[in-house]
Amino acid sequence: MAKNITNKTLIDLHSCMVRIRRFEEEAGKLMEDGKIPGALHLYVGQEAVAAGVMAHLSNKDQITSTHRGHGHVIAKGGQFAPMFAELYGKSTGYCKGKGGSMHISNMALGILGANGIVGGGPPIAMGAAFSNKFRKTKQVAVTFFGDGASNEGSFHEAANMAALYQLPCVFVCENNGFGEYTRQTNHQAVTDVADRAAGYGMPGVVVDGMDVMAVYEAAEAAIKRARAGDGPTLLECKTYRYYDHVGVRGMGLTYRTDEEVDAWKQRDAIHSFEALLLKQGVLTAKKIENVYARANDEIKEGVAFAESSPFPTTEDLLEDVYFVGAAS
Amino acid sequence: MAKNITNKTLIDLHSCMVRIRRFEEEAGKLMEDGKIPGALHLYVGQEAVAAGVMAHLSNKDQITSTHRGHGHVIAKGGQFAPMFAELYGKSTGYCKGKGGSMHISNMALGILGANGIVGGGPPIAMGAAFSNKFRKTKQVAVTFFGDGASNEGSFHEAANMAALYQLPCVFVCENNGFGEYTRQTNHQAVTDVADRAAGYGMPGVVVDGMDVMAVYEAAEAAIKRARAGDGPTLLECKTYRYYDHVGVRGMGLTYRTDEEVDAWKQRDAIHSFEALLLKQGVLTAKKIENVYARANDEIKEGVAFAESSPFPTTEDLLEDVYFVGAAS
Amino acid sequence: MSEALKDGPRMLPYVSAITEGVRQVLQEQDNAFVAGEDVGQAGSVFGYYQGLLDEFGDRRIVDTPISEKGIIGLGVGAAATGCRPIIDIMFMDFLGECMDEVANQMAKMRFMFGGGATLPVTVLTMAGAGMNLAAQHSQSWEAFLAHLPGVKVLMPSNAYDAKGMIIAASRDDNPVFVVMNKMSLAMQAEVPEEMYEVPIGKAAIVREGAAFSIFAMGRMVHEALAAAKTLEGLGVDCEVVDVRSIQPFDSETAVASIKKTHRALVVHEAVRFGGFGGEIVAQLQEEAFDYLDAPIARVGAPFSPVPYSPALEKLYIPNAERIVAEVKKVLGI
Amino acid sequence: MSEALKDGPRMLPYVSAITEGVRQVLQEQDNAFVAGEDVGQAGSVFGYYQGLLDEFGDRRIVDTPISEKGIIGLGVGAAATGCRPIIDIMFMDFLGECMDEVANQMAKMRFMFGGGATLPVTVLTMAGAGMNLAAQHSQSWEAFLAHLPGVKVLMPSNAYDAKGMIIAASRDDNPVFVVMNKMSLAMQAEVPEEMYEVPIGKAAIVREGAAFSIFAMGRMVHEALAAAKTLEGLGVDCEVVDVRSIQPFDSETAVASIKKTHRALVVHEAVRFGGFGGEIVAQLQEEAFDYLDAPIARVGAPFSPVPYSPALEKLYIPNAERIVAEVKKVLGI
Ligand SMILES: Cc1ncc(C[n+]2csc(CCOP(=O)(O)OP(=O)(O)O)c2C)c(N)n1
Ligand SMILES: Cc1ncc(C[n+]2csc(CCOP(=O)(O)OP(=O)(O)O)c2C)c(N)n1
Ligand SMILES: [Mg+2]
Ligand SMILES: [Mg+2]
Repeated sequence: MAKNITNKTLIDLHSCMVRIRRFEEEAGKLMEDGKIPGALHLYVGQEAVAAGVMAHLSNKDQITSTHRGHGHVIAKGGQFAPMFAELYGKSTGYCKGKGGSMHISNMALGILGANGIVGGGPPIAMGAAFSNKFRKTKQVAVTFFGDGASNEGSFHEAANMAALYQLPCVFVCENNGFGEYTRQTNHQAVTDVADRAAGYGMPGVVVDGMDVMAVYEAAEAAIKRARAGDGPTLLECKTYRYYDHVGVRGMGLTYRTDEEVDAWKQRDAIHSFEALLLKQGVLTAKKIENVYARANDEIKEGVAFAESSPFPTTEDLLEDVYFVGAAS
Repeated sequence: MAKNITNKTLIDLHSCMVRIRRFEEEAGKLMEDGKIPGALHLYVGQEAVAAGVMAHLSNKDQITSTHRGHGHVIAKGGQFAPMFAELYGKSTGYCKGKGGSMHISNMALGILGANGIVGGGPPIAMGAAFSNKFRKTKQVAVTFFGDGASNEGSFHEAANMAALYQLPCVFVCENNGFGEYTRQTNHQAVTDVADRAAGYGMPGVVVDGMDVMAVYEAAEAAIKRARAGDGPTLLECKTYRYYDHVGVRGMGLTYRTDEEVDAWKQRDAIHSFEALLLKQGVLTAKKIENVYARANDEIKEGVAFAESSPFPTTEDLLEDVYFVGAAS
Repeated sequence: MSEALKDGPRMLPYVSAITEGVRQVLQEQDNAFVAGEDVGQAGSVFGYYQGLLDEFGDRRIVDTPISEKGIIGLGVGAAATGCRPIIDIMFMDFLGECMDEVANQMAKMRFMFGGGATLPVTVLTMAGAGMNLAAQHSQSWEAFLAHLPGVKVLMPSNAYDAKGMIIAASRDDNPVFVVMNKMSLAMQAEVPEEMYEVPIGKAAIVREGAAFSIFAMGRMVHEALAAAKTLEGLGVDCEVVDVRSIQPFDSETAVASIKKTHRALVVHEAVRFGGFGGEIVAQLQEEAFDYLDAPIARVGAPFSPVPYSPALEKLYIPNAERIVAEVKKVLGI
Repeated sequence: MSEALKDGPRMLPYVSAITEGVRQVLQEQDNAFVAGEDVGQAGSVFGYYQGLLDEFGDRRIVDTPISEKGIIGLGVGAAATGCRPIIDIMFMDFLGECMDEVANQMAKMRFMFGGGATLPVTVLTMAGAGMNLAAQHSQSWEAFLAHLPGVKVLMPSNAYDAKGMIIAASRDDNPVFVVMNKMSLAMQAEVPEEMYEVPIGKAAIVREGAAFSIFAMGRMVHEALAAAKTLEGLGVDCEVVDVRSIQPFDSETAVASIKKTHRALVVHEAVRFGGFGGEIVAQLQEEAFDYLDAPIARVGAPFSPVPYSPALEKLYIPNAERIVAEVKKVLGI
């Protein structure tokens, strides 16, 4: 365990992961029950990445997220109630019901959007990082993207520009081994996406994405580096999603074995972290239980809020296409 | 000098470079004289790359070229007359006058087009290489592109796919130090574009692009590898263009010094190769003179052909948009 | 299948008609292959390639990286060199990622080469809203493709056309886009087992009528038919023309219809402003000006991205109700 | 400059009007910067940023790699976080490379975020044929942008509008495209030294007339004026409307004109089929049906990529002659 990490940080990391896990499990159920429409790409299994990275960011720092974005939103400070409301398509949601799961955003929290376009985030985060440097703030922009997204040209262009301009930007590749149903070996000839970093002139770091402390430490270095004006880093986190690409059971395809899924679950980020914290006396079984209980309460309240919220109406349809009003 | 290179090959390499140089010098003049419209991106200075690579290709092998494409066309077997005719916009040109300098192509010679879009070539060459593998031929597809083009997402996607599928494809980056008027240090943080190869899982090779033998040998290895089914290579040739980005004197910008240009000219690929061949007795001064004389004759004939050829007419305008006729 | 025939017409859902069309093309053309994201093992996220990997192997059913520029490039390069690729762009919205390859390479290569290159490439892609997939997974962008000399564009509204258009597209020696609709996948139609072509460049009159012409594209054909039924109850005898072929556009059929009915409406799912409906209206008013008894109306999506919320998406997507309302407005009833 | 005033109106070429507009915006708005390929040291390949690097330094005049996706992404990300970027896409044809960033991110971000994001970003880009730059450097793609809810689209036909539109666009808190024309760069017009805005969403009647309306876009305005002059000689008094604002489109001005003249033609340099002319015609025939004495004609480029050969390009680009011929056809003279 790294030095200088307070117990509070450890506890926060844990509860962040638990909140994500529980939110996603519940969202998956609500989708299967037909309460949430559209497509949900759930984050279960990858919690350590969002938690470990976001621990170093404030509301002022920006992130771009992906189609698999709930975990990022929660770790960046997102509340369950407006998240559930958004998934339900209600006007009280983070995007007034206009965005849905693939577009949750909140500027006050520095969330420049989940994105339905694979590879959509990196250019936008690079632009935010450019703005941070231009405006001479100390903000950092972090872009999350998958192994699959690393094959999009948009990642390439953003990475090159971030390195060229030495932008305060961190590229976090969540390599969960698949782009949809296509295994990494079938979409790229390299094992480590981080190998691409050298080609842009930035450091590339590989870290165990199931180990929240490892992510935390690697992210700390990358974000410090960015904040200090020393440029971007490509941080690859090896992780795994437990659910299917969409929803829980998805299309029921057999592109991976139950054994493979189980093997990853053996290394579950939350459970192993709980074991560690128990061993170190940072948490007790009772306290852990409380974390889950609080998350469950939050869920209950969030779902109730979502269900009781109104749907947007005709007047809302043509709103928010353009900014209307005096120029700023 | 590499072993096993016949004198004929050496002589061919030389005359190929001379033909390119003379064609381009003349094209530049014709443009400055207002005889050739549009934009000409001339290849003077980079001859060793086209000559050294194309020496290993037959008509059946494919290339994709760039906006700076005349050299590739000549090295791949292009004749001056239909080239000049194309530049003049005449119906006897390689593209019936419809393409012009930025789109010269000839399927019989395996030239899948110059391209006005920077980065336009790599995906197409990758597709041709895919086709070669699919059709189980031994053809190789080579894509030429600049240092500037290496920042386009299209290069990234094509390189990744070529490596993934182990395609018979060679990526030749002609790094002439500039994308238009922007120096490489201002468009990417790396010095060697070849450093990007590792990120795709293919070998990256850097070679002196002013040394035709060095290019010849490195290209031989890459093309052999491709033909053997062992996958793509990224071959970076460090070179320089003597003329401006467009035309001869271009916009008259001062983005580089005369000293810099002169320093590169000291290492001129043709002159140093001539010195070598003279020293080795492969060529005599007289024979060299003949090479230039033949090129000059070819130019005279080519220009005369172009000038006496008819322009396309109204009927041609809507032709060739679609294939019309029985499906093959 | 002779079993099925005994029991009546052979009905297939749109999704299976796609599969069958592609399968038969692969059987017919040795140099045809399918390439795209998750087309192989997954059989497409819409399921329409399921079984093909087992049948044809991974030489001919090719999973690609998530690289739309590369995928279209693969199709262009392979088509120019002797293959007949069937390229899959999962959602039409993703054409944004490869618009250069489509618009500047695929569409123009033949022309720029003075006729030197021939590009027998088919692109299958999925358009349309209705599944709460929000702004980036629900669009209908046929107007972009229609404005590009060098490509052909088809929009099958039903299973029969889906199969026949895929076959026609694959046999055509030009780039052809087949723009499918995700809400139609389960829709059944009679689909013959043998190979057949739906001719490129031919609209279909799917309902004859004397008093009003509705020109509909893609899934809107069904909304138009529903509207026609409602309008029949109001005493308005509508003709419904399935535009089917966007490029080339069958103006002959359209003009003939409007010369008969003197009144018309164009409907597409795409955003109304700047949509293909404008082209249709412009042509019709030019060709049949003297026959028009009323302005040609247009129904399309409002000027906004596609919203996620079911409550809003329902308001967003054009439907029979809105068609009826517009027709009534034109007729002043 | 008071010198110049003494000698009469202050004339500036289009290229310098662009420079002046951008310079004044940079002076006015601290968070504005220019980013694009060769905008800095080279001052753009069209020369319109020349001098700005010296004046503002490389913090505010930013040379980028050849990465159009990245460049638009830079504009989107920076605009959403407090900057007011002026993004340069050298040739409009290159929008193909970044269509996703334009169509799926820039245009939709505000809506998808439920109004959460504000994107004060301006995109300057160069359209048009006439320089023998062939199929990939000569296109007019405003129809693509017009069909995208979330962006505004302007087309300055002259130096005055170029400057005023750049200023209006930069002050607008939405993504605005200013589609310039490369053949117009040397064209002079009176351009006031001070900052002024050309209002977004307002067409301009550049010639009043009673007998025929010509709606023209971009450089075609000058061809329309030339045609009007010829037609005047034939006794046809043409009104010429410079459409100027493609999105929002000023239908009010257009409808008023046609209600006066009863006959009209729309001309744009873009390919006629599927071009923005269709939208204009569709709106006009709807709004002014009872006032129309003839079908509304359209002049645009033929259905082919832009050819390289001067001989062909001349035939390709719409011009005064073709406008005159079409008007005569409509009038039967
Ligand atoms: C441009 C684009 N292409 C394809 C898709 C369809 N799609 C959605 S998610 C996905 C897989 C993404 O894989 P990865 O980046 O590894 O993220 P993961 O789903 O594994 O988290 C694909 C192909 C898309 N949304 N956008
Ligand atoms: C997509 C695209 N962006 C920009 C341009 C404009 N452009 C033409 S050539 C060029 C520079 C290319 O640099 P490089 O790839 O190094 O080739 P070089 O000119 O040095 O041979 C640029 C920016 C273009 N033609 N296409
Ligand atoms: Mg993944
Ligand atoms: Mg270069």
